[in-house]
Amino acid sequence: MAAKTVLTGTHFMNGDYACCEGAIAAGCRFFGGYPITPATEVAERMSSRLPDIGGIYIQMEDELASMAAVLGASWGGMKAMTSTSGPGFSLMMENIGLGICTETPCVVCNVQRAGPSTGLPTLVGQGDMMQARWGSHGHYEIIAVAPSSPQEMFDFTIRAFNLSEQYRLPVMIMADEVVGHMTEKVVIPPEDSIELVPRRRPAVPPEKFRPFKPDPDGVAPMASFGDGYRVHITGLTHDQRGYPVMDAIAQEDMVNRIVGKIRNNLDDIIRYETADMDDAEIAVVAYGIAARSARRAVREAREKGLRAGLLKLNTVWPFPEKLIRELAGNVHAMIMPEINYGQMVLELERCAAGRCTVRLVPHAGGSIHSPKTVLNAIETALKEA
Amino acid sequence: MAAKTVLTGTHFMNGDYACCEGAIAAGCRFFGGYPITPATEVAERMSSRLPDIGGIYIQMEDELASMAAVLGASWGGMKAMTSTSGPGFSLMMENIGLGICTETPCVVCNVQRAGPSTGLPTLVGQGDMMQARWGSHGHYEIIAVAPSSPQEMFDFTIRAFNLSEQYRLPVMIMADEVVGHMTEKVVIPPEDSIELVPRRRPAVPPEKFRPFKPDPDGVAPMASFGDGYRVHITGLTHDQRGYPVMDAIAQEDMVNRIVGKIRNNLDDIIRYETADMDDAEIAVVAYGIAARSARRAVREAREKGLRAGLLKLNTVWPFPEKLIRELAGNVHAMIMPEINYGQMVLELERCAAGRCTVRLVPHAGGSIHSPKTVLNAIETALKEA
Amino acid sequence: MGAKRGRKPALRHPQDDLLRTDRIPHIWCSGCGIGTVFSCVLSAIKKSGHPLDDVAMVSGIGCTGRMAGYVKLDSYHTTHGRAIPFATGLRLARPQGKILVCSGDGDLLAIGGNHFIHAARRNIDITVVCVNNFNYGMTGGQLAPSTPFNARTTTSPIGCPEEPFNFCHMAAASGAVYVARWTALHIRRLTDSISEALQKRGFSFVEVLSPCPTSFGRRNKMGKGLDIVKYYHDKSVIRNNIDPKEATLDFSTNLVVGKFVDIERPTFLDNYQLINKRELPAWPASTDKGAGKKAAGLV
Amino acid sequence: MGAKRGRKPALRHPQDDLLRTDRIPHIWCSGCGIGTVFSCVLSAIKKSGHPLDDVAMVSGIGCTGRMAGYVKLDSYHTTHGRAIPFATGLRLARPQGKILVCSGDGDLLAIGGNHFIHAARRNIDITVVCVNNFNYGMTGGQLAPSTPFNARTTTSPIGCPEEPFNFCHMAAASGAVYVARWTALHIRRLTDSISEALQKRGFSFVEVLSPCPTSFGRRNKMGKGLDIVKYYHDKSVIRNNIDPKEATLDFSTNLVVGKFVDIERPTFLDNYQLINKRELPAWPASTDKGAGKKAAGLV
Amino acid sequence: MAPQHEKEILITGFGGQGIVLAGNILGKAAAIHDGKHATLTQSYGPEARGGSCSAQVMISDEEILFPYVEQPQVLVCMSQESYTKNIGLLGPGGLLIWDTDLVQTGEHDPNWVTYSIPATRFAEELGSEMMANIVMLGFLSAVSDLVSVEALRQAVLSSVPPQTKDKNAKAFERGREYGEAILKSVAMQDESRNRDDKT
Amino acid sequence: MAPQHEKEILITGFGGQGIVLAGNILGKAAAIHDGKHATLTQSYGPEARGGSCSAQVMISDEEILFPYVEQPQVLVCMSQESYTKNIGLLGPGGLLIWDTDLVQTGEHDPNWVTYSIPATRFAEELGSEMMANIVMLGFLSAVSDLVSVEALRQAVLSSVPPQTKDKNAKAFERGREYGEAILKSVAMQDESRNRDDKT
Amino acid sequence: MKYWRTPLDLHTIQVSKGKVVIIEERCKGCQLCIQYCPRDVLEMSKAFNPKGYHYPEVVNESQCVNCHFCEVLCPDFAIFSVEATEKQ
Amino acid sequence: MKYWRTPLDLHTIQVSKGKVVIIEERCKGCQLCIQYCPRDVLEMSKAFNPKGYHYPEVVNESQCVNCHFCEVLCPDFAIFSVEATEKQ
Ligand SMILES: Cc1ncc(C[n+]2csc(CCOP(=O)(O)OP(=O)(O)O)c2C)c(N)n1
Ligand SMILES: Cc1ncc(C[n+]2csc(CCOP(=O)(O)OP(=O)(O)O)c2C)c(N)n1
Ligand code: SF4
Ligand code: SF4
Ligand code: SF4
Ligand code: SF4
Ligand code: SF4
Ligand code: SF4
Ligand SMILES: [Mg+2]
Ligand SMILES: [Mg+2]
Repeated sequence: MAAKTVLTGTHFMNGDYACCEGAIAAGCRFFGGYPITPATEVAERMSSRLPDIGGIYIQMEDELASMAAVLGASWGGMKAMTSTSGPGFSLMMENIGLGICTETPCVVCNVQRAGPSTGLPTLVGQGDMMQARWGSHGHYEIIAVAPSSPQEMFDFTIRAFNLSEQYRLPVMIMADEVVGHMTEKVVIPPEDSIELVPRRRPAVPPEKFRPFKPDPDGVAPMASFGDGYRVHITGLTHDQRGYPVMDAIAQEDMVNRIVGKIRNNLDDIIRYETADMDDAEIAVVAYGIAARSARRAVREAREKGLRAGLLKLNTVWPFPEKLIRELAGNVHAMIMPEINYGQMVLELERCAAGRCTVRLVPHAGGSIHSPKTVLNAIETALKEA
Repeated sequence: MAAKTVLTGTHFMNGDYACCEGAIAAGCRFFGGYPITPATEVAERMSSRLPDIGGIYIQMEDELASMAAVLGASWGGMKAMTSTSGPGFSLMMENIGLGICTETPCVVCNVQRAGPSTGLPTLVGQGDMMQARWGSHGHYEIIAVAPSSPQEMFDFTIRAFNLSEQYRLPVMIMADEVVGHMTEKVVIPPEDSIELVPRRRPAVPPEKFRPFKPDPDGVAPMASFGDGYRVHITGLTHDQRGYPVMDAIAQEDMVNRIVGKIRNNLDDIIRYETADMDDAEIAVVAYGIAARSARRAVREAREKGLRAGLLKLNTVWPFPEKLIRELAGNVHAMIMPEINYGQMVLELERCAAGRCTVRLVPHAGGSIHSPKTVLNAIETALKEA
Repeated sequence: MGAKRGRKPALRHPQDDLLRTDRIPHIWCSGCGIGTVFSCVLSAIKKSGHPLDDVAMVSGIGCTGRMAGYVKLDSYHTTHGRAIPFATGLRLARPQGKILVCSGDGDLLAIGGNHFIHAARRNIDITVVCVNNFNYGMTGGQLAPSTPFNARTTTSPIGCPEEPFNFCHMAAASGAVYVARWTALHIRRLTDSISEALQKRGFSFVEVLSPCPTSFGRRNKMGKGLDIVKYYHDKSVIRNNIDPKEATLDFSTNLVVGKFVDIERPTFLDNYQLINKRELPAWPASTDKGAGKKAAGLV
Repeated sequence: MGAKRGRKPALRHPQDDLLRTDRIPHIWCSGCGIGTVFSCVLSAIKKSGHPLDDVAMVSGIGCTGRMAGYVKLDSYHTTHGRAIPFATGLRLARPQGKILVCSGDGDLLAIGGNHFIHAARRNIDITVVCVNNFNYGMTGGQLAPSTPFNARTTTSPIGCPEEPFNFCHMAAASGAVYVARWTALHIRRLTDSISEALQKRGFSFVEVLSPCPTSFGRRNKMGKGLDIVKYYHDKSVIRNNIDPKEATLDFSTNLVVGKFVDIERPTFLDNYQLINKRELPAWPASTDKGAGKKAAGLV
Repeated sequence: MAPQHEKEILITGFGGQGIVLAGNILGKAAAIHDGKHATLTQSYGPEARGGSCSAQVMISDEEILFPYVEQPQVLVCMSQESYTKNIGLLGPGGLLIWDTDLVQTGEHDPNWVTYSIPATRFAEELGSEMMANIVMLGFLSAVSDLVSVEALRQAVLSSVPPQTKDKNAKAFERGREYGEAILKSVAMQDESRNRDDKT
Repeated sequence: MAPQHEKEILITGFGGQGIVLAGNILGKAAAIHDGKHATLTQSYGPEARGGSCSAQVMISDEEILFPYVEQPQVLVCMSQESYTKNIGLLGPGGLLIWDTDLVQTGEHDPNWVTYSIPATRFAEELGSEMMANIVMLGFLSAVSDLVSVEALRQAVLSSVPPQTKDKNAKAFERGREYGEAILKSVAMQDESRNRDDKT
Repeated sequence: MKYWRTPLDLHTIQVSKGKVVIIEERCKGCQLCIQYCPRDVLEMSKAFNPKGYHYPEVVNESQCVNCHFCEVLCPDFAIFSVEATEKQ
Repeated sequence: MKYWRTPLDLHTIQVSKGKVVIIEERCKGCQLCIQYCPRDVLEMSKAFNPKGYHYPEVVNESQCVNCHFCEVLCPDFAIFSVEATEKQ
């Protein structure tokens, strides 16, 4: 069928749809999911887009199955993703762990709503940020991006796929209900201007191939089902051959690899933007939809002559520790509006290490920070300084 | 049947069994679980103990069902628990969230093994500490205890039940494979010397009862199925009647309640022990099995004349922020051996706020820290001081 | 013809005592069948004669799952798919009284399918009422394990490529002691079935074919709720006691309804008590173990 | 009579090319039936004639689940219960070749039960081999949804209070196109069945009754693996083509084995492609919608 | 309060009226056809139908940072509940529009510009109450200058299902004509623009 | 290295031999019947049977902080693999015991005290190879003074299934007698205690 | 009479007279009551209720046989029938 | 001969002669091969292999018909049969 893959042009499109278009532009051809507000639109659009471009949409029986199917599809050679929201994200955690442990590239989009539990299904939250980092058992590292507009849903989804291929792990898109449901201008560039990271294939013949022997950057090439490499993968602790080895040494090797490939490539992974930071006394550090309230608050602060600036985290995990450590020495205070009762701010506080004041602007969810609340926090912080 | 409930006396008993005896002594009469190494022995002993003392053991089809059944049983009026390890803990997260949101007392015992994923099923890890805190979506607070011996498995399980009734939430026992499987002397006191917190029942007639209207300490009484109160509970954001209300105000109220009842009762909840801390320059902060390596390292350090001390966290969540803030001002360094690549130490570092050095002694799992490793860390920290 | 304030009649609706009237109007769409099924459930509860303080309702998440929020009973609105295991715990902790699980087709047989079959196998003493509206109503009409082949939903915009389950067959195959199916227009038979199910000891299951005009109906151009439920009813044929395997839902011929299973079998708790009396002989009766070498045909 | 070093024979075992010999010996206990079933699986794969680079094995967690670690194929040892959804993704992303899911009764029908029934319903093109050893071997022998009523396990020390599933009936009720059951001693029939299953397009299911002497056998005083498998085999009766509902496992009479289902039905992918060609007429054929008021018997 | 350059529009009603689609079309007209910046956010309850529902549209020549309407300059009410709930938000000098048959209004700030239109009735007359939202957009195109008429017309046509284009075009024009007629009559009366005599 | 007051015992073999039970009985004898402190930890692989397996017992008069054996003073080997794997751990002056039929030993530190016993063969003779562990405990009770004999005997009896008590008591005594006989013969030889002539 | 099937009890019991009560503001205008009232007691109003729905109006009160059909069928608990007392 | 059922192909094909090969260190002593060898070719050894198991020994090599039964049945890939060549 003659359906287009990359919808080059300017669209008035919601974030969930933009995520789909980003995924498709990034080469995603498999979607296994289960509907849940406010991520359902991702599944819905995928179900209408994929069949016509040679892709597979399957609605699985639940999120456990969705995540497992996505991993299977990735080993089957397709770029694959799923989307969900809090309750489904919780259910995916075990198999996200399998993806981490078997170093399976794929993308999980969490369009966050307010929790805990069923919470406010149709309303915004940012309560799953720590869950993204810590939600599966055992120790590992992850990569997560946090879009704050439909355009970023498009752009960051492509980046999520690229990072997932580059570092071979499930990469998370930590969106939220507002970003997912809001409609805004989305510019989709020409196909040939979109840079993609192709899957790294084995460069040696099957006899010589060790599926978990990393290249110098810490990441191993990957052979799909049918490539003739007869690969074995397991969620058990395994050696470079992929074989289970049940001891502390193999464990250390493996954990070093899956943790190290992230920790040793922080500069390549971490992305952020700043606004008005040059002479800022107060840094508002924010991500996702909260960064938009923050940005307006900062602008209003500047209009009032207050020296506030914005640090917007485009990747939220790994946390930009070095950046924050430096920044903490240059400002009076960092304030973080989050739609939760303190998650990323814990990392902010840790990295600030007492060198500046760190304040959370909490929000339980259901709506977003009014810029005024953030502005007030800036003013209070300035007074305290 | 004439089976004993409380097995008063001295036993040579493993930690998993001691957990069961603690649960039974605490009044637990329902166990819904699914086998998993190294927590299986908890289920096994419960299956042989409960039928004879009027309790119910049911092996559910998976951990999702186990957790849901435990919540149901709690609303049915029984004290209820489940046990699991990492993979199952991941699967329980969604319904732990329901337990948090519906304020359902119950106990979840996680006998940790090394992860991520299937990892090392028979070998030790402490990789689920942050998952315990953050593993379910949305924002909430939890209580978790960390036993380091079979005796503590007994004692802390009783405390876990008491805390769960006192604060109406699922309380976690963050044990580990070594503590679960090791056999040691366990002294079970006479039944009448064990203090139990009874379930708080409504004091008003049904017409006046609001199931989520808290008593002054922030916790509401609870009416079970059949009590005539015709209670409605939901995982949706709800008001004090338990009715869903879909807005940010109700959300704030509810989250304030479930977060506040913990944050406002920290002193009542938090427990720790110290050894050799009076004049310590180096504080080893540890929990669970790692606290035993730490304790010996500290003793050896003292034998060498080094001023090290131990702070052993008996409750790990909520984190003893105030205590650590104070301590950070009194020591050169805090070092934390954890069988993970840095979890609780992040909180330690955050609370230290740059006032002292904080060092992780990492361990990927599969075995425990040798005391020597911890001792080395003490010596290094002293040199750096 | 402007909007006008409704007048409150002096009399109260006969079900108001079982309703959380302060939460009415409910969220169900105009023309949705769930409300009618709910009404039948309430009638059945009363009809069954159980003391109301001793009856609980457990629901999962979905439009149907909201039932638990409107009924003035001990009522538990749990997580998506987990109503049955929650009810299992509730039931075992308190064997008295009756427990109804009311939920949607997706809740009970997509995400909740495993619990459904296992609870039926164990013969947990609960009554499960499934409102089958052939899709996920709550999330806007995605395909479900009940969606007919080729029907349109928001996630099968051209047509559903999957064959649906026959829920009644699944229930029976898994061990349910009572299995029936009606449409939301069979209000008397449905009410009778639910109250019969409530009298049973063990896992009883009642499926109700119900219109979701807003999602499923709209996508498939089936008209209003009224039209859809009538269509289901018109297509239905009653075949009591047939093998539930044959109780097919074939929209090109007919939709088989009726009471398919009504048997007796000890419940989980019956067996739990029986076994723990320690009076049964050891399993298996005989194993012939180590009875010397005897050649067998390994073909 | 001291321990002695084994001599390596010059010839290689004929299955060594399909084995990760560097991982042999495997972990299975002496007398465990899994090894024999594994051997039959390897024979069946060869017999089916599919190019070996085009055959994959997916397992969950359990003693049986370890098969994936010993076979020299693309092999995926996933999480407990999720072999089937993983295989579903693998299959859909790469429609060529054959995919076997080999796992235990607990993995496939306790925690994995939902995926089992849904994959069968969708007719995902995979072959599922279930080693049914009536308990959870890997974790030391707890009760499973296969454990016979009153049998002892570590979590039913007096006796199991639950009735087991009839797996073949569940598979058939859910939509499997091929369903068979053998014991681990029926090595030829079993091999034939698996290779037949591999030839099918769609969800095929082969159950194997297999001894777990270490856990299940020991608790129930059934003797060694040898004794147990012989007992199963002796008790077995072959009843090909009977309704799988009747294919009961009754240890007091007999254990029905045989091939019960062998039908054709389009796979998920067949239907996916068919639907997306947009050539089918819209569902449903007719709805009679809004056809004026017509009274129906709402009884 | 939103920056000066931002126009805040709040369209409200209940689920099933096409409130969000109306907002979408308006935003699209601005963002795609008029080349401005626009955001659409929505809020709705758990009901699939019948619950209160609103679409918040921001239109600006510059990038829009905060996408929520804080003080609408334009408020459209298509149900009683949404009127009651939102009327307090309308800013000074705001434009208020309601569906004549569905909303009973109270006292209004004399500063406001107010209109009503029986959009649902018109839509029913045109064959489907589902098009009330499009009638309303046509009306809006007449009585406001948020976006260009042509942009809005195009946005309507590119947003509705192909087979319903004609009907929707008619609905749009019906609303627009009604709006123009009112404007004319108002202009003729030259006074008392604050009461729509049809209410 | 463990504190002076701690005795470290490592019992090794493969799964199915009752290694952990042996350790448990030893620990119980010390902790319950002798009133000391004891810990038992175990390590085993994924195999239910046949994999290598070890029980680590610590016995002390004081509280035991670190429950793992670092340098055993007593090493019992009931399989070849476990011997090969663990022999390097045995401390100076350590006590080494192995099953005569299952282990082929190499060169030994002359400092060690070494014995072997055909525990499995004895057990088979007594009716079940499953009792080799109890034979071994009986032997240990003769050749070491880790716990009192009476404590160990009681611990055996309170740890095995009631219907097997008699058999196990016999197995225990069989091992003990064999141990005493060896001690006697060694005492008689008065020299060269480092080689067990039965090996 | 237009029963599709003759109700079993139709000839054996006396047809009672009923009074139907409509709780207008609960109604969502689905028309089930109107469609399936065996006695055509009801008709749709032209007016909207506060939620914007048309609701049933009694047009043939005397015909009501208090069969409770509308009552059980109504998804919104917006209509019910009671035994018509002498006074009414 | 002690086939429980007569194999279908027994009379049509020539019974071949086989040689059975045992990979002792793989064996776990389950005795399946010994028990089910139709020609009683095998018996259990007295010796242990390095894993501590008794393993089969060939006691009636000449009887082996190369039926591969032991080979497929063996759970440990520790035994297989090959066509007996002239030399052997
Ligand atoms: C874990 C999880 N996944 C997904 C959802 C989103 N969700 C809510 S209801 C529902 C399906 C409802 O369908 P059904 O059970 O058929 O009920 P209906 O609304 O049709 O009555 C879904 C997918 C959720 N709440 N939780
Ligand atoms: C989520 C999760 N829960 C529990 C386990 C523990 N576990 C591993 S295998 C297994 C059951 C194995 O039984 P079965 O599938 O019948 O395989 P068998 O070992 O009998 O071959 C269990 C419960 C796990 N690994 N993961
Ligand atoms: S969406 Fe469908 S199922 Fe849900 S209330 Fe509306 S009509 Fe009923
Ligand atoms: S435990 Fe049972 S199933 Fe597992 S390998 Fe041993 S005998 Fe086989
Ligand atoms: S009670 Fe019966 S007759 Fe009376 S209005 Fe209702 S349906 Fe009609
Ligand atoms: S059945 Fe109920 S909701 Fe429907 S029209 Fe009649 S009164 Fe209104
Ligand atoms: S090949 Fe056949 S005859 Fe030869 S040893 Fe094996 S089973 Fe016996
Ligand atoms: S069947 Fe295999 S493992 Fe069993 S005794 Fe024979 S050779 Fe050994
Ligand atoms: Mg549904
Ligand atoms: Mg099994």
